[in-house]
Amino acid sequence: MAEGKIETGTLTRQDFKLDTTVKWCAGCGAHAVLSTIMNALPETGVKKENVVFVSGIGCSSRFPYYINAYGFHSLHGRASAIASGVKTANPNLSVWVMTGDGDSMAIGGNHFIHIIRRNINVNIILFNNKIYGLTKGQYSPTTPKGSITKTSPDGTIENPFQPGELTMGAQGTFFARVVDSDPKMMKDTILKAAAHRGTSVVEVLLNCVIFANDVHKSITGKDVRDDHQIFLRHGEPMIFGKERNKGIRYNCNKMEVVTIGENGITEKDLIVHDATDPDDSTHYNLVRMGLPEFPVAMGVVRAAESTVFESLMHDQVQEAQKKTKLKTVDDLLRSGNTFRIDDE
Amino acid sequence: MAEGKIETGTLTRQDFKLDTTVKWCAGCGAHAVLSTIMNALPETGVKKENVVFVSGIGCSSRFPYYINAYGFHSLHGRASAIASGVKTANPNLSVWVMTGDGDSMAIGGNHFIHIIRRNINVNIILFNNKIYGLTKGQYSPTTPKGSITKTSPDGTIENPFQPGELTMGAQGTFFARVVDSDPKMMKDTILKAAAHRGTSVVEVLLNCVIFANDVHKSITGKDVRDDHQIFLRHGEPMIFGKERNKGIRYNCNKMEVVTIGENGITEKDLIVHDATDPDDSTHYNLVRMGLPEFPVAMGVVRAAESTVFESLMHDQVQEAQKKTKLKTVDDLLRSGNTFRIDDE
Amino acid sequence: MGKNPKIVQREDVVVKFAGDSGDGMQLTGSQFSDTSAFIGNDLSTFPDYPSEIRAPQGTVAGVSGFQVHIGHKEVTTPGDQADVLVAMNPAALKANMKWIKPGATVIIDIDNFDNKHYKKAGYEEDPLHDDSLEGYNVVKAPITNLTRDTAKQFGLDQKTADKTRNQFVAGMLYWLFNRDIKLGEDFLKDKFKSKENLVKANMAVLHAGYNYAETIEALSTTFLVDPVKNKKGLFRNMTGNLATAWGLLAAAEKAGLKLFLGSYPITPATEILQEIAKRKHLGAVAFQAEDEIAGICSAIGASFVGRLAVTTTSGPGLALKSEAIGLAVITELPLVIVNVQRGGPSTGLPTKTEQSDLMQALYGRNGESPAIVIAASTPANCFDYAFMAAKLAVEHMTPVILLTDSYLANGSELWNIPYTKDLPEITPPLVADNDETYQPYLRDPEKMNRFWAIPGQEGLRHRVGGLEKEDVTGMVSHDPMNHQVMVTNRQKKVEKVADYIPQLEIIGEPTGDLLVIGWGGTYGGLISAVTDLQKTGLSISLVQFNYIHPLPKNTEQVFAGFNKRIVCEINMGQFAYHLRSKFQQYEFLQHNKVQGLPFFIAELKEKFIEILEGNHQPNE
Amino acid sequence: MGKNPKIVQREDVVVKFAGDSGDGMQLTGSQFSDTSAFIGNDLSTFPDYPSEIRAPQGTVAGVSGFQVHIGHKEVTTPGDQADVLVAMNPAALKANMKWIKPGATVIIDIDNFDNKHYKKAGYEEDPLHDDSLEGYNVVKAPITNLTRDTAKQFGLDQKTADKTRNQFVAGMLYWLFNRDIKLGEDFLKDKFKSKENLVKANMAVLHAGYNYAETIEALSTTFLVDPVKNKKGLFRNMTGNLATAWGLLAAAEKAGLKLFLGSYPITPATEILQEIAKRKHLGAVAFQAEDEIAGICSAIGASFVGRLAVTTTSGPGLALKSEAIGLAVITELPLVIVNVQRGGPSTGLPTKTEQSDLMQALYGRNGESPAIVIAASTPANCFDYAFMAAKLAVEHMTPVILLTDSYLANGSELWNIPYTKDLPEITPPLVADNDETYQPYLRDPEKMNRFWAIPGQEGLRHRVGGLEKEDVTGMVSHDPMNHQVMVTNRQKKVEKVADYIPQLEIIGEPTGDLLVIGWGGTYGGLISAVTDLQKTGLSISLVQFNYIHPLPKNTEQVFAGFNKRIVCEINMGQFAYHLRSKFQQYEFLQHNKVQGLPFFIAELKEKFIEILEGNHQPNE
Ligand SMILES: Cc1ncc(C[n+]2csc(CCOP(=O)(O)OP(=O)(O)O)c2C)c(N)n1
Ligand SMILES: Cc1ncc(C[n+]2csc(CCOP(=O)(O)OP(=O)(O)O)c2C)c(N)n1
Ligand code: SF4
Ligand code: SF4
Ligand SMILES: [Mg+2]
Ligand SMILES: [Mg+2]
Repeated sequence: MAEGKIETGTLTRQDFKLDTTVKWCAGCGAHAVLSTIMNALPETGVKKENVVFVSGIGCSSRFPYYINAYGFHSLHGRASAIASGVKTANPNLSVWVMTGDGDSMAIGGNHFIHIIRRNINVNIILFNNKIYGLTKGQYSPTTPKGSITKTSPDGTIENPFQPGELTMGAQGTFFARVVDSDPKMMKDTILKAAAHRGTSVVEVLLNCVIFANDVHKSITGKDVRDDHQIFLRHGEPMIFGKERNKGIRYNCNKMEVVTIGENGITEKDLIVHDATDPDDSTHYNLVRMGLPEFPVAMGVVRAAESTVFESLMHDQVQEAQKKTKLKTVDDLLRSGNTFRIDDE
Repeated sequence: MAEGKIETGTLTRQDFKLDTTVKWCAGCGAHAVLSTIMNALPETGVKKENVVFVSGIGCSSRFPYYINAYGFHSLHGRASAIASGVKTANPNLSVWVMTGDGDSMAIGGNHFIHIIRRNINVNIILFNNKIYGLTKGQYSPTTPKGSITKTSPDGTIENPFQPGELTMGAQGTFFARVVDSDPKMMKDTILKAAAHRGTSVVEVLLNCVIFANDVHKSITGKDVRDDHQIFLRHGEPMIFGKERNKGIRYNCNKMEVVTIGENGITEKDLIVHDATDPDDSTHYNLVRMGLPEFPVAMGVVRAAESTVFESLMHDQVQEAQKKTKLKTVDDLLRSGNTFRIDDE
Repeated sequence: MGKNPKIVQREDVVVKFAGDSGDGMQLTGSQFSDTSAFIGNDLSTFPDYPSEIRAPQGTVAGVSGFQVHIGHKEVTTPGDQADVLVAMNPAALKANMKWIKPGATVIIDIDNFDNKHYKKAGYEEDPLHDDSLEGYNVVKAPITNLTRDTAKQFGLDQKTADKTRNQFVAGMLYWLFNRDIKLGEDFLKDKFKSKENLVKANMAVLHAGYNYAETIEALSTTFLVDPVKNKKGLFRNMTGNLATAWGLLAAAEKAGLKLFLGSYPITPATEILQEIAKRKHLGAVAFQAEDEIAGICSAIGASFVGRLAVTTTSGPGLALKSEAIGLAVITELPLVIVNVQRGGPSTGLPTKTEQSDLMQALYGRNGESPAIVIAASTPANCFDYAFMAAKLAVEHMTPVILLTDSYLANGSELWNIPYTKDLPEITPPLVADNDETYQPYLRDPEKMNRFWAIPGQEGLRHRVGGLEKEDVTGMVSHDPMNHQVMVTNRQKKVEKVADYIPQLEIIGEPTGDLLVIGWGGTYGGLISAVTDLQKTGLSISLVQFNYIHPLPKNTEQVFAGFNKRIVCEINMGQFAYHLRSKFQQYEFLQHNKVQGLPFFIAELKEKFIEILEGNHQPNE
Repeated sequence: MGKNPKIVQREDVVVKFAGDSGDGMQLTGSQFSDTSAFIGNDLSTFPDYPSEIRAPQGTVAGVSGFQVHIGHKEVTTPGDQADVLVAMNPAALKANMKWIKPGATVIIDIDNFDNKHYKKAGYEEDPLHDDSLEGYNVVKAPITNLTRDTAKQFGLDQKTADKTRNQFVAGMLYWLFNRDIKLGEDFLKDKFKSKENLVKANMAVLHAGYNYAETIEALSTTFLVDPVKNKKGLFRNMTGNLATAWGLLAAAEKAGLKLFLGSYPITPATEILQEIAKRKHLGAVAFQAEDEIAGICSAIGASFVGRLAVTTTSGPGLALKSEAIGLAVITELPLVIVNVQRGGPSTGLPTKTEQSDLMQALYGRNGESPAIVIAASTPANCFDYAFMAAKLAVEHMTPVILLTDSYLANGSELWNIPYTKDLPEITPPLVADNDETYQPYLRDPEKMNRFWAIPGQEGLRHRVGGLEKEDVTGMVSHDPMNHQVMVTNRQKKVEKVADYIPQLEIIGEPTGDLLVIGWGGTYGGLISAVTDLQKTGLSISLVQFNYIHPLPKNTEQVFAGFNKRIVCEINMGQFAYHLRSKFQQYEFLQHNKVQGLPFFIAELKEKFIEILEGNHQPNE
């Protein structure tokens, strides 16, 4: 069992419960994330004192105050940068970045793409409510074009980021998407994120009841969700729909939605999801896929192997320590060109 | 003829010549970019007083000092942010961002992805020498993994960004790649960038003779360039090679290199380059394509239509001005709830 | 029905509305303010709310409040303590008990005063049944139930019905302040406009509250506050943030420039961005950037191409803008940086007020990097200082930092609406096309500003940038003596601004025992305290600094007139530190408070009397 | 062959090497320094180079230089002016004429003195044939040709051959300074190691230069500088940046912590990052971040998890780090921020020296945000102050800003190598696992620091962050009085550091006419000037501040001992401003220079004499 690892089942949700008032609005999707993570942590096999939550600023970023772990509520946009230091300094810790769409896609965009590029082994939980919640309702880089918000009285004119697309563009090795209203899907996916070696990005489509209520409704609504979401499972064909009779296949190099049983289509024609494919072209297509033509991809879109920054760093450190003759600072100070001067 | 536009041919290279010493190292690829842009500008049909160069900090960012135009040598990483202000404030100007891989991919990464997302109509010329030149040779976010540089004595351990991939991930509408040693390709491409409505990113594979000499040699070397580059032309099949007998096709959803005349392959089997395809999946594959399996894509990979931020902004302004009853600040001050108080 | 209440005529009254974040207290507060303004009262308001959006209902953390001070006399602060408190639940009562006057009228929604709510509010005992409310006039109104009863007929669901409770409160206050309920009706018509059913329901509840107040015993005494003396003209109720936005719009119009705002949302500055975003009809462009750095950089870009360029933020954002302010300093481009101060350090107390960014504004940049620093001192004069910030920036070709604070930004006061023709002219130092004498760093001999040649202009192509430039020509220069010259030029240019700003005005006698020194947003409290004491015959005067760097030319002369000087600030003594260095010859006492709150008049008076009586320990 | 030169014994000599950026002058300079150190001279060096990498050959903009001052007497600066100038081309001559002493020996590469080169250098007339070199001992050596001749035999192409020209120069200087040429050979063997042919070629050229010097008439007088007096032990030649890096490594080892550096390259601080990146063998981790903000944030993250966390930068980078420094202040985590100052504002003069980030270091943050500020004063003592910065950060749980500057960073001096066992102990305030009394903001009653509980430790889980926290418990708190308490605690904690730092040492008499006050990197110039004047019997003393905030406890007492005080700084008077405010009772004269250059001893002496003679206009 690796350093810092314990048997799963040793801990329970209670071990992470903090005696404090959770101050999100009633009905906010963030409550579900908190609850799911408290349920998931005992199953990660990480010692409770090895869990660190780092967040930026925003409603979502208050997360660390609500869970019994080591926590760092830092600066707006900087959670990934701080977490990079935490994890690089001590790779034994289980590090979680709790962040919002403003926090990570607006002010924190640069740290977001760089932690992904380096593939530092942290789990980024992106609370995507497509709005700035804490500052009371300005548009964010993920707000749907045309939305009227406090800073876009005439409708936004910016093309929104797709967090998944940006993740791929930044060399991402893990991307998953979940909705706040499906705790099972969320827990399942978050555990996969935790298990992934490298930066895991989990986009939570989250409802802000106050400033962007129902922004995800066309995806998450009870009546439409089965037809508008496809829950991807590695190794399984891409099937969805209330009737589970729809699927996705490649028509030469373009994806398309097909109905099983129509035009001679069978399950065999569908794409079998390979989250681990080093080539991310299909993953790139999957994260960009959307309504009305396609369902929205849920679950783990990509989980590919690559080198992990902090492991390579510590390998280099160990290698250097093994090879060096300069074991201490005293050795260093006396190495190379030195001159003895004797008083006349 | 649109505002600020003039007949091409009215101006010459001389109109942009500045009587100053160009201080790049002898042999630096930047000289070629300067020369090409001075040749290209007269062909853009822009009045000389409407051309603005904005740069960050780095060897490449000294560019504005060497050309007779309005110029702004700004802060490290901030050229895109400053240019966003320049262009949004005055859409009639022809705005060029001259930047390095450190400037735009490291410290300036966030402004880079946001200007692209907004699709502000500027031309970004990215001098990608895969090193920090001005600070004398530290690795950059595009430095090939394993490189030994001043800050990576044991070899870098970071996965480099692919500027094209990041551009796509950020909703890019235009991406092109050129080499410093092919002025014709560069001019041709830069003119297309200038003509594109939206953010154009032109990656120049540029040789830094001092700190990363020959970093692009496997692509640009005289002996290999024909086989290792494919110059993409919109509407033409993807052919390359010294013998012009190699091509790229889709084998179902994966690209592959084929030889015309072998196994019954003809030109017809090859992908016809469609730079304007709104769906960027093929473009995404093209920018990621690389040695040894594939040639490196050169020329305009993507040039798709989309809305342009500053145009929409000024549309909204005009619309508001047309509709309002509050024409002046005096009107505004007296609008809504006012109260007359009469002294007793 | 109806009783004949005893009417008490009052010079001023302070009312505090408090409830859950969702209870609409801000709305009732505004409604009360508007009505007061309509009938001609002077007024000053201040909201106070938690940094969470909707902290759990019924908890002290979730209490949101709004204080209104109205006067027949001139009022300059929202008031230290309330004469009337409306507390919608036990948490609201608990949070506000220390901010009400002895004998105050306390209106509570008795429907929320039960064990469940006591517990949530952290009460150990029922506050209505211990002696904690002794000495107050407690009005136990069944607000929730009566509202629901009234709203029922309009078919509203309970959640929506409960949202009209604030109109019950409003109705009670109309009665309590002897006001025409029609004003309340008009407010509602305007507020809900086309939503007819909502207008009707709210109106019915308003009347229910009014009638209830009329009936009950506990409200047998009512207040009458006559229209304000000495104010005449057309007024509106202005918050500091709105005034700032409008001042910038006015400056753009006067200067003949288009307004460009590059900004990123941050409490408590966001409303300025939101307001400018609404003013496209005046040609203004608001660019919501990806972060504060892009906010200021886009503004610098816009300034380069000839716009009136502005960026707005609060403390942490100002920190992020430091580097770019330096760029504006060295490129000598006009730029207004509005910093709405809040509690620090770091994220600190984001919804609370503080004056602790002064040193950052003065010196938070690398190198010798002088900028003009000015500060507004009342919600409404944010208009004037925003206007002045723009005028100085443009005319002197330099960044100007305008400091306001959370207290000014969210607080409001009556504002006598000016005509733009009466505002000072703004004359940008533009250059004619093809002016052959143009050189990027040639200076106006008077102000020492360089000139503003705008991309797109013919024959003026030039280059600016962050590297040191040669005097006059603007070529990159590493020459030692040139650097000395340029550093000195930039400094002198800013110092010369002293010739273009007003002198300090002394409030009170020009000589005396004690000079109270304030700057920025503390004006309301300080002037109240000082004038009160002046009336008691004490030898005390006030100067409030709006111009921080450079200082007004008569500063030293003003200081000379007094035996003692005390600098009062909502920080640990930053302006005092600055003044000590600039005026080494004078001793400066300090009064500082860093509690996220403005000064209270009572505490100030106590302090000043202590000093005047000689009991003060210097610089404790 | 061979002549018997006249040998002049000298207390000290200053040599300046100047040529194109590619001419290897930095190498020849280092070689000369090493040899000098080897034979026991004291020394001080300073490179000076343009901000472009290889500005066009032969232009003044492209000149790169290296100055070496060696001494039998102790030397503290690289010297105002040179006794020997080596100028590889006309541009190098032109750029350096004003920095050489009357009668100096000027060695030029005559092969580059032709019309083409004159024009490039901007000479209007041939400087060898007007009277501009009158009074100097000009040695016109055909360096290029003789080098090529010599190198030919090794089959080097011309470009490579020309790169060995610097060894011709080196050879001449070995002869000129009566040194054993074997030292030069050893240097080359070490430098080029396995590249045998290069070693041989360079050696041959070295000898050629030596022989040439021996032959020619113009070098009939040679110098002898004896080993330094009063220095004994094992030395090395240290630059400030190297010393800073090593001081941090030493501190980590002493504290039993791993070193974590989060940084982003920026001139002139980059070498510290480069050096730490090489020290993985000591367990150090250097994280080259995507920008300065990520640099400091990664370090704060590392500090949170128990590392000795450091970030390094220069002025513009410090500006970018402002917000995050505030986070370290409020979370009370140890952090060392090294700021290597350069010419500002903005990008300014990136390769030149300045002391103009003092106010930014003290106050460049939002809110009341106190941090410790200290400054190194010589290249080698960067080691000590980097060590102290780490010690104070860790023991007092606070960010510490260490100021050095371009002059210290790139300059070098002989350093007497210490043993780490003789360095002070560093004791981090760690907490035992499962300590039930642990609370995040419980404080040590002495130092007032909180304690450092490290993620991974059992039973100490807690949360920190940028919002204001409740005293002791560390819960988020918006309570007014708590904020006041916490603001005061953070301030007091930093002020208490005064009890743990050394007192000021006066150089010279503790009382007298004039006290010269310096801080940081001006020490070398100031001590030379002051001790020179002391020898002439003037009543003058020096204090050099290394501790800026808090100030040493005896500061006021030191100031009291003198009739006049003058603050000398490479800025417009930032420390003077600070001192005036802190010590209002004293007048402070100023001497300031903002030219990207250090003080010259001659200018200082002139200034001090002027004041002592009473001819000084106060604060002109
Ligand atoms: C440097 C800085 N800039 C701006 C802010 C103001 N601010 C706080 S949270 C926030 C955005 C919140 O949006 P998001 O990250 O989506 O979080 P949410 O509240 O929606 O969960 C902003 C702009 C700040 N605290 N610090
Ligand atoms: C805020 C800031 N950080 C760091 C620097 C130092 N710096 C100047 S240029 C540069 C990187 C240059 O690399 P790149 O952008 O690739 O340009 P190149 O010189 O290679 O053309 C750095 C780190 C700076 N000037 N300002
Ligand atoms: S404002 Fe929105 S995001 Fe914030 S806590 Fe409330 S519901 Fe959640
Ligand atoms: S250092 Fe490299 S990038 Fe910079 S000017 Fe020289 S060759 Fe060009
Ligand atoms: Mg959000
Ligand atoms: Mg580069």
